[in-house]
Amino acid sequence: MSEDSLILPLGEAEADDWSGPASSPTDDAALYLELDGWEGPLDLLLDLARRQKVDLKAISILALVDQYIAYIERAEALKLELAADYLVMAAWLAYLKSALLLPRDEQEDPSPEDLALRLQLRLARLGAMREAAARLMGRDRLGRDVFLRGAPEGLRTDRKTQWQCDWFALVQAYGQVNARTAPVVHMVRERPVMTLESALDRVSAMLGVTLDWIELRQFLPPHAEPRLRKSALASSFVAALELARLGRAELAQDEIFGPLRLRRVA
Amino acid sequence: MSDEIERALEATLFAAEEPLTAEALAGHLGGASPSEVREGLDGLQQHYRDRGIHLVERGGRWHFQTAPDLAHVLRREREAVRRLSRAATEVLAIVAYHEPVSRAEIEAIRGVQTSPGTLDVLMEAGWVRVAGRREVPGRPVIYATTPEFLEHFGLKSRRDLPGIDELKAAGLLDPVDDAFDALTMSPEPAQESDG
Amino acid sequence: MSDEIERALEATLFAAEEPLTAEALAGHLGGASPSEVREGLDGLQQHYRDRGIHLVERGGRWHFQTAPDLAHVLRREREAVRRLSRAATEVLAIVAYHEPVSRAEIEAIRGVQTSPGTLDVLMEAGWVRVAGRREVPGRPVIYATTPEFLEHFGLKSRRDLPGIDELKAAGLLDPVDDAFDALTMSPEPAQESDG
Repeated sequence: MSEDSLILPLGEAEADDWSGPASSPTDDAALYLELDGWEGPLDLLLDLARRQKVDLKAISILALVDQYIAYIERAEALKLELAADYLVMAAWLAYLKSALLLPRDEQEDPSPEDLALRLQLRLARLGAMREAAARLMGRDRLGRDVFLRGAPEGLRTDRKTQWQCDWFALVQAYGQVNARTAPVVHMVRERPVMTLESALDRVSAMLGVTLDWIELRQFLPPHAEPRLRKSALASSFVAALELARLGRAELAQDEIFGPLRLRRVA
Repeated sequence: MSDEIERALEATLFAAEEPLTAEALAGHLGGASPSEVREGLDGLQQHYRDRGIHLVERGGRWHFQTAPDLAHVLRREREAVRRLSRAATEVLAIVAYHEPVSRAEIEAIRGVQTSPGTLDVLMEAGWVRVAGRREVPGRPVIYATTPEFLEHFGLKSRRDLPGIDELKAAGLLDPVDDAFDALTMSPEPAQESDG
Repeated sequence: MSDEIERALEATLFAAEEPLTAEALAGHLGGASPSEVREGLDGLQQHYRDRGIHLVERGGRWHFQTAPDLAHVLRREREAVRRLSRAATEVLAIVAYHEPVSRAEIEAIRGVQTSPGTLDVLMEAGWVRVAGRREVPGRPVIYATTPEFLEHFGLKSRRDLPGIDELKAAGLLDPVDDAFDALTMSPEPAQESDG
C-alpha cells in the first residue's frame, strides 16, 4: 500500500477510506481490493485473526496459518501481483505449521510454540494500537466536532519601561556637558630653544677654530638647562648634517650610537 | 455572577487567541494567587458544564470550546478537517501511547516500514514533535506528542488517552520481548532482536 | 441550562467569525422560527448580563464581547527596568538646569543633535513635560521637569541641584579635568573613558 496520500480531504474520504475487509464478502473481487488495502502480512494476519471472532489471546495459530495460506494461494490463482513479503510470510507460516504438527522430539531453539506465541503477541500489540487509533480518531476533535471562539479579541501585552537614573549620574552628566562645551583655550608655553640658524652659525664658527675632530657634544652651550640642551643637540646635529652636505665638514662615528665627531674640511 | 475573579477569567479566556495556563491567567489578573485562579477556573467550568460552550483543560492549558453535542449545528460551514491516512493514524496512536518512541519501534509494532512522509505529516499537523535522541548505538531520533495533540483530540493529559490504563495493565504497551519473557518466565532474557 | 435553542445560539455565536443577524442564526439552527431565535437571544443576553462576557446587538447583528469594565484585564503590562542612556541623562540634566528649554537650546548646550526619541523617553519616564511654547519666531516647544522628576531624584526643589562651582569643588567634574591634565602634563596621553 502506498503511504503517499496520507491526508485526504474530507469530501472524498468515504470513498477512499479503508473500511476493513472483515465486513466485506470474500469473493474474488473483494479479495483483490482487500490485498490492495492491507498494509503488509501482519495487517492481513491481524484481520484474519479477528475473523475468528475470539479474543486475540485465544486465536488458533494453526487455523490462522491455514487461512493466510489459503488467501495467498487464491491470490496467486487469480494471478494477482503479491508483494514479496506476503510470500515470505506464507513460507514462514508453512514452516511454523509443520513444526507445530511435528512430534515434539528435541525441538530446535526457539521452539515453534515460542514462535507462535511471539506472533500472537505481535498481533495483539498491533490490534491494540489499531483500536486505540480508531478511538482516538473518534473523539470530539477540535475543528470537526468542537470549535474555538471564531473571532477572539486577543490579549495584549504592553511593554512598559521603568527608566532608571540617579542623582549622581544626572549631575555628573551636566558637569560633563559643561566641560565638553566650554570654550577651549590653547596655550603654547614659551620654551628655550636653539634654532637651526643659530646652531649653524655656532657650529661653523667653532669648526673654524681648529682642524681637529670635535665631538658634537662639545658644540653645545656648556651650562644650558636640560630642555635647551636637548634642543641645541637636535639643532646642532642637523647643522652638522647640513655642513657635511655643503662639503664644509666631514662626519665620523666609530660605532652605532657612538659619539659623533666632525671636523672642518680643509 | 458575583465573583470578580471568575468574571475576569471568563473575559480573558474568551478573548485569548490560544489556550492559557493557570500561570498565564494569574499574570493577566494581576493580583490573583494561583489557588484563586484554580478555584475560579473550577467554578467557571462548573457553570458552563451544561451550556452551549464548555471550559476545558488540555495539557495544563485552558480554553473555551463549543459543546460536542452541538457539532451538527456548527459543522456545515466549517472547513473540512483533513483526514489522516490509516497509516498516519496508526503511527500517531503508537507515538501517543508509547512516547517517546523511535521509528524502528513504531515499525516493530506495525510490521511494515513507515515512509518518511508519515511522520512529516504528523509533525506538520503539529501533533508530533522530535523529542531528542535515544542514547543507544545509532542514537535514533525519538518522537512524542505535543500540547496541540491533546487540544485537538480533547485530552486533558496523556493519561486521558482512551484505554491507556487497560492497555498498560494488559502489558500491551510493553515490547514483545518483555511480554514474551514475562509469559515464558525464562531465567535469562531472550536474545531475539526483531527491532 | 435547559433550552436547546439557547445552547445552540450560544455555541453558534461563540464560534462565528463575525456578528450574525437573527435570520442567519435561524438558518444555522435549522428548524427554529424567528420568534424562537429572538426569545433565545433575549434569554442569553439576560444570562450574560452580569458576566465577564456580554451578548450585544449592533445594527441587527449579534455577537459576544468581553465586558467593557474588564478591558484592563485583557491588556497586560509588563514592566522592564532600564537604565537611562547617557544622551538621555544629559538631556534630562540640561532640562533640569535650564528649564524651560527648547530642543534647539538643548542642542546648543550639548553641542550635538538630540534624537527625537530621547525627549520621548524622558516624557515616557514622567520626568519631562511640554511646558508650552516660546513666543519667538517658530514658536518652539519648550520643556520642563515634572514633580515626579524631583521625587525620583530626591530633590525638594530644582534649587537643590548643585551649581557648577560646587560640582567642581565636589570633584564631580574630575573625570574630565583629570583627562585634560593628563593630556597636557604626562609624557603619554591618558585615555579618557566616558563610556
